[in-house]
Amino acid sequence: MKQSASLPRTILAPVLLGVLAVALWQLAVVALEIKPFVLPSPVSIATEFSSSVSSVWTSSLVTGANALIGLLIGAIVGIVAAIIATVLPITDELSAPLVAAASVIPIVALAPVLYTMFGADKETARQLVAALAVFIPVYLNTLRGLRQARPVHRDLMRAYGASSWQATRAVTLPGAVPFLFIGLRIASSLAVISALIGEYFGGPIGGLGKSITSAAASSNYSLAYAYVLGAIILGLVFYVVTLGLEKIVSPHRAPSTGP
Amino acid sequence: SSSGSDDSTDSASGELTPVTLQLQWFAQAQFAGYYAALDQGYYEDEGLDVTILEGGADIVPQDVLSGGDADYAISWVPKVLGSIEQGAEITDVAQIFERSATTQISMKDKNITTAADLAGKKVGSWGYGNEWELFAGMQKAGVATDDISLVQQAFDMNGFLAGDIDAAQAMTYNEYAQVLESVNPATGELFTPDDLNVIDWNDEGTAMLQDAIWADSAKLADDDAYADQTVKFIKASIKGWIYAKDNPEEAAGIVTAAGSTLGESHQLWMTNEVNKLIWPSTSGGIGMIDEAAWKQTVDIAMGTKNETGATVISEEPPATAYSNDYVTKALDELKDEGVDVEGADFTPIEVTLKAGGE
Amino acid sequence: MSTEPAASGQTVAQGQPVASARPAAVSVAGVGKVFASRKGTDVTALEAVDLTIAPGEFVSLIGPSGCGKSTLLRLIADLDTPTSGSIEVFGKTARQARIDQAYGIAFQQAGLLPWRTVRANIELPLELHKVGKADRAARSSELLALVGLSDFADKYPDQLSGGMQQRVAIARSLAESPGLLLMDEPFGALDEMTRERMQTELVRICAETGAAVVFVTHSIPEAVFLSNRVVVMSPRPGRIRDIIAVDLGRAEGRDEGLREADGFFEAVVAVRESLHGESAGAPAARGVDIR
Amino acid sequence: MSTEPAASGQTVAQGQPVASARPAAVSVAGVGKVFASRKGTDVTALEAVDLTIAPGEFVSLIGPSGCGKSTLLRLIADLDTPTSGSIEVFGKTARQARIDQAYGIAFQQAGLLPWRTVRANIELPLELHKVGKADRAARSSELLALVGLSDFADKYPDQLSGGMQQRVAIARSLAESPGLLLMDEPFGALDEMTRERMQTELVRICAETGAAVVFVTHSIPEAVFLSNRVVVMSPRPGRIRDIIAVDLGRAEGRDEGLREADGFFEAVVAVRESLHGESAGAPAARGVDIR
Amino acid sequence: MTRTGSPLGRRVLLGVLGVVVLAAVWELYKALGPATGVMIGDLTVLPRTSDLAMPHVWDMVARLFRPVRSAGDDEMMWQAVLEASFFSLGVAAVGWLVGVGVGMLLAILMQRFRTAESALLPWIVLSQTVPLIAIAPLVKRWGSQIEIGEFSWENWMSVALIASYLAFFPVSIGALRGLESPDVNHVELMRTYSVGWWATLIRLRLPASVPYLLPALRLAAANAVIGTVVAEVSIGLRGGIGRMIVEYAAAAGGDPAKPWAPIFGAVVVGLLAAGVVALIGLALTRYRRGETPA
Ligand SMILES: Nc1ncnc2c1ncn2[C@@H]1O[C@H](COP(=O)(O)OP(=O)(O)OP(=O)(O)O)[C@@H](O)[C@H]1O
Ligand SMILES: Nc1ncnc2c1ncn2[C@@H]1O[C@H](COP(=O)(O)OP(=O)(O)OP(=O)(O)O)[C@@H](O)[C@H]1O
Ligand SMILES: [Mg+2]
Ligand SMILES: [Mg+2]
Repeated sequence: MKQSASLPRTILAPVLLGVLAVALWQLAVVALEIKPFVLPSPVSIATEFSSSVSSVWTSSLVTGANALIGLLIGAIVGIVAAIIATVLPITDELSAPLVAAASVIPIVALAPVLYTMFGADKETARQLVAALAVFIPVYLNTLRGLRQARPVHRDLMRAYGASSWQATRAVTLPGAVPFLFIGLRIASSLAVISALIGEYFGGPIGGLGKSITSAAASSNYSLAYAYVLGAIILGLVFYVVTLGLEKIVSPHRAPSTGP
Repeated sequence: SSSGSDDSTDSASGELTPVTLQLQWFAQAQFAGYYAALDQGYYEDEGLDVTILEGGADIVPQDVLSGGDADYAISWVPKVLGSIEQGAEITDVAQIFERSATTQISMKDKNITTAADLAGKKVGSWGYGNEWELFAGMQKAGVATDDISLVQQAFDMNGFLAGDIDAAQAMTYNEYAQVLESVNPATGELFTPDDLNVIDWNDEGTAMLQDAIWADSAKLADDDAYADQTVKFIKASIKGWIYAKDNPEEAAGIVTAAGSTLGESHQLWMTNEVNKLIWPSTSGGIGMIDEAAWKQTVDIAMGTKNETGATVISEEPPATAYSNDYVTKALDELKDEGVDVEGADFTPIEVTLKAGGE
Repeated sequence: MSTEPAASGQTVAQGQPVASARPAAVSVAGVGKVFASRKGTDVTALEAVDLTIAPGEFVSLIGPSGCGKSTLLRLIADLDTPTSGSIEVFGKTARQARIDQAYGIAFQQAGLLPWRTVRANIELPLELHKVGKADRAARSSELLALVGLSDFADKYPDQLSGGMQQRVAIARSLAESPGLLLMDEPFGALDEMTRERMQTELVRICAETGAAVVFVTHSIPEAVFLSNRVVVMSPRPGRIRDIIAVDLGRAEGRDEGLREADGFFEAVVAVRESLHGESAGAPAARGVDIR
Repeated sequence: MSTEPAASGQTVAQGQPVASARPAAVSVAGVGKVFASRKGTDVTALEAVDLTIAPGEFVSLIGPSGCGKSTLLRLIADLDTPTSGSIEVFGKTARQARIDQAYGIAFQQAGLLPWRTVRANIELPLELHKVGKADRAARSSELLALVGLSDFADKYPDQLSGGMQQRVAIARSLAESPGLLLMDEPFGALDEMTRERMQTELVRICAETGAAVVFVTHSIPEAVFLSNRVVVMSPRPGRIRDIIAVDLGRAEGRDEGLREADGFFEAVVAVRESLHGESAGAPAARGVDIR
Repeated sequence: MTRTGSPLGRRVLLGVLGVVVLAAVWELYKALGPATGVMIGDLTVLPRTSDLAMPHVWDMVARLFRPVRSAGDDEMMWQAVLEASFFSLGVAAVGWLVGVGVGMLLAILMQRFRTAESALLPWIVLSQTVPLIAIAPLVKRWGSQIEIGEFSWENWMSVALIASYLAFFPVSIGALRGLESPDVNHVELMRTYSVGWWATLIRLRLPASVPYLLPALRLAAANAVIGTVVAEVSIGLRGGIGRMIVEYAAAAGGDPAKPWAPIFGAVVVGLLAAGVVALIGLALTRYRRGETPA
């Protein structure tokens, strides 16, 4: 495996690439006289972003809250379900086709019926869409982690005459944490995207998704992209916070792989 | 325009000029006239080979037009005014719908009969620029956007039916019918118009102009062939709409054949309601843009604030934003051919909606 | 199988307890173990194994891979149950002994919990058995000193070398001062130099704690260096072939010099011959049957 | 460092070629290797190493962990370049020798590609060097017979025992009939019994192919059993402490009996003492310094 | 995921039982739960049980076996749904292929050049936080500018491209991990054979990446399906599940079972996509020998 790259490389290279890409974009828009409704220039997006930063912020709060609630619900249910599936393998076998289906169907397809089931004037449906999207990676990865418990640790617990709850708490759960975080890392930005796409199918106004579409509907693409920028930053914040949480919770284990 | 270069106007040679029309939404009877014109060969008669492009949730027809990917587009005036201010150079060349179809409906027991009654209620809207008449009506009645809780409506009316939305936005030709096609749990029968209160923005005085045919301003000015073609396109389209007026059943069938999956009774209802928006024409013939109506639309667009405090436009649109030149020519030609372009004797048919619009 | 005479200067002691006043540390009587496999082909891992280990005695199990060494150890630890025969640990059933924490155990992998510090790893069994905080800290400090890792108490396992990890595992197995230590190739993953040091270390610790040890190994010199008796096993089905008593003096006296003593080499040769079972056979033929 | 006198009956031959008519198989002259670390603390892995290995000669490298054995082997294999000094393999630069496929190499793990059959694994280097299909098949059959695995040609590595896998790796390293074999603890992962058999096997194969071998190991008996000369290295920085010639007769004559011969034990003792470097020192003190 | 432990028969049986249990729970809750749903304060924690919100299971199934529109001689609902499913599946498959191709190329590039990895990886992660609805219209608009000779860009290609935007991500990450998975041993072995980067890629890195690639391919398939459905709604492509969801929603009030039909279609598409990937996995069994069962 490669050694971890040096600091200038990890920071400088992506920043340079980003700056280059944005510069090319700006240049193309200016040089080719691309109309703003085809593609707004980075400068106009940045200008728009800074001038409407407060409404981007309030929209982000709405969508971010939905994503956060969805992330929490999905993660908690996913973890609990994985623990149940480990303790009672039959539940795992029963739910296998449902989980398999849920992991491949576009969750957003459920958004319209969820609005009907939980109320079109509430954020609940969006939170559930996010929660469902989060549930799958968290459940699958946690389950894998729980089953990963090394035989030597299991033997050790038996040798200590530990109760099954003691064994679960001392060995199985902590051992599953890195896997849980693999799931959470995938889930974090997924939660934001799902909550945002959920807005597409109705519900109270105010979120980023709705703001993007209504700005675009009146051809105000600079504003639309300012909101998109907000969405990107929001997704990034979720991802980074999850990453940071992982570093805090598990400072002393082999680095787990995965995005 | 891929084939042929200059001979596009040369309809005598039998070569048809390819023309694309961008709709605002999926195929449905809202666009019955264009589909009828296509089906009945009216476009072909004018030497046009028309392709109709359907819309989608994120398709902004006026941007497709100004981006050069369509020759004409159907869109609402208030939505386009915003785009024009953002730099789109397009012109309203025929105002097909003379009246607004947007209403705010509510269950009788909610007692919402005027815009003023909306205060403190959960009010639905789709957004996407469909909300301006509502806001204008509220503003006129002294209801601030903060006084209501605004809910974005989904692609269905379930939110309204379940009571999540007190007053829902409904087009007379579509969502209103969707409600009437649903079972009223209280009676076990379908809802009837008696179960509902309707706020009609035409009556409230905040109606804005809706479906219009838009064309590229620059090409209209510089490209004579395009200008001629525009007249032809308007003329054939108007003939389509006249066909829809006279043959609503057939027109509905044509739209369904074009791929709409709406139920039969719903499709016919929509055709009939759309006809009511056009006929009889009081502006001197279908497609003529009424100065007063245009001004009302522009005034509302400049004076109405949405929930974020923004207005549609901040200044008067340029003069190129609309032109009666082309529709006048088209109407003249039609009148010469003895066609009735005002439909003064128009009488809508009676449509009975079935459950689910079947 | 073949109970051939042992090599020069060694006594063969088949299943004989060294002392019999106190109950034996381990007493294995007629134990067999059959693993039922799903395909119907059962694996007989152990057959008719008799073995008695006195308190304080150090016994190594040696034998080719798959001969059932680990299985036997796991049966004693009650991590598995025998198909036939009986096992007693300090006069109790294996199960009771496990519940009473009569033994400590260490495996080939150190098996430390990566999310616990060295100290917390050592304290794990105490914690599970509700030993108070202060007592735990006192005991773990003692054990850390014993294995020479006092400076590393607050490090995490991934910050330790393999040998150090193994020492932590040994400290952990000693946490509840068991009278019996079960060790399954605990030095298997170490390099020879570290290994020799760990052996010396283990001899010292055993001498200090007076625990009996059942020690599984693949290394003949290791077995000889450490043990009072070396149990040589034969495979398929696992049986005890020979028990070779090694008399290299009391544990306290054993040191590096011993490894170069004549007695050491003789014992090594005796174990080697017993292990290969066929020292009289033609070595040339062996090149073919080397699976 | 301390070039103390060798043990009884052994000759110390520091960097002396055994034969000098043909170019030496390996000739290492004044080689040093410094690993630059990011934190600025450089690690001197090797310093002033001189070593010449004659064609057909079997030389083992032994020394404590981290003394640079693998590093030296990797330098010879041109998997890394020395910081100072020069290395020649059959009179060519190490780089040229690698490109010319002058050596075969085997590591501690067999390193077989799991998705290739045993035969396909052995044929890998031939395939990469565009040897024709028929020739490849012929050569791999030959090698399979040599390592006694003809019946396993179409099995996959995971269907083989560790020892068998290691034999496949050796067959692979022999595929292009190299004059030099480089082996880094190839038997490290095997149990002692299998290991002894593999050693016998390797002695036979080397005798048949006449290849020179550089063999890294941690096991003194292994080094002694296999080698013409044992190179003992000392750590930090890695240097050659002693080179101990072992004279146990020609390879063909070596068999299991040898392991119990007096000469064998004497050589073992000699290497042990050289290795510990301080056989005169107090062994008791060592228990403390065991990191 | 599913362990290879239990026999297939049992797995299928329990799987079917699981679906039955779900249906039973649905009906049970529908029978017992309040029509307005279970509320805690202002929050609906359990769904409403009205026919509008939760149609009977049998109604949803029966709806599949009635024509799309009762009047006229329309095809059966299940036929229509299946057709739409296959349409979407086809588009998603194209998107998946493009995504897999791009993902692999990126992974290989990043494996080859460390700087490329440092520079690209953060942006690849970032790319997935861009909401689809922002790029869908862009792609359509740019796509429609493309016209090269006989080839002209069609709407379904825009949808496929959007699907590929979601699909490439797991592939690039998974493949990168896979390409970097070979032991140092193996890599050095190739060096001792003095073969170049390319031969190492073909003979070592690609085969070794298979166990990492397969789950990535499955994720990519799921993502491609999601991308397809959302993009179909977004740019209004006719013929697929996405558009069907919007169209059938209009009938929800009078025909509550109707909107569920395309949802079943979406399940079918997802399962078929996963099935295809499973088949690919089967074909690559040889390269999965080293895989440890999870
Ligand atoms: N859980 C099990 N199920 C089935 N067979 C088993 C099980 N555990 C061990 N065996 C079989 O029992 C026999 C003895 O195994 P055991 O692990 O005790 O050998 P060992 O002597 O410890 O070998 P090694 O030296 O390789 O560790 C082997 O043939 C093995 O395949
Ligand atoms: N790539 C490298 N970068 C930095 N230091 C290295 C590198 N490779 C080896 N070293 C250092 O060089 C020294 C010698 O390492 P080497 O692997 O050659 O030892 P060894 O004798 O093979 O040890 P072992 O018996 O454990 O295999 C060690 O101190 C090691 O930390
Ligand atoms: Mg074992
Ligand atoms: Mg090494």
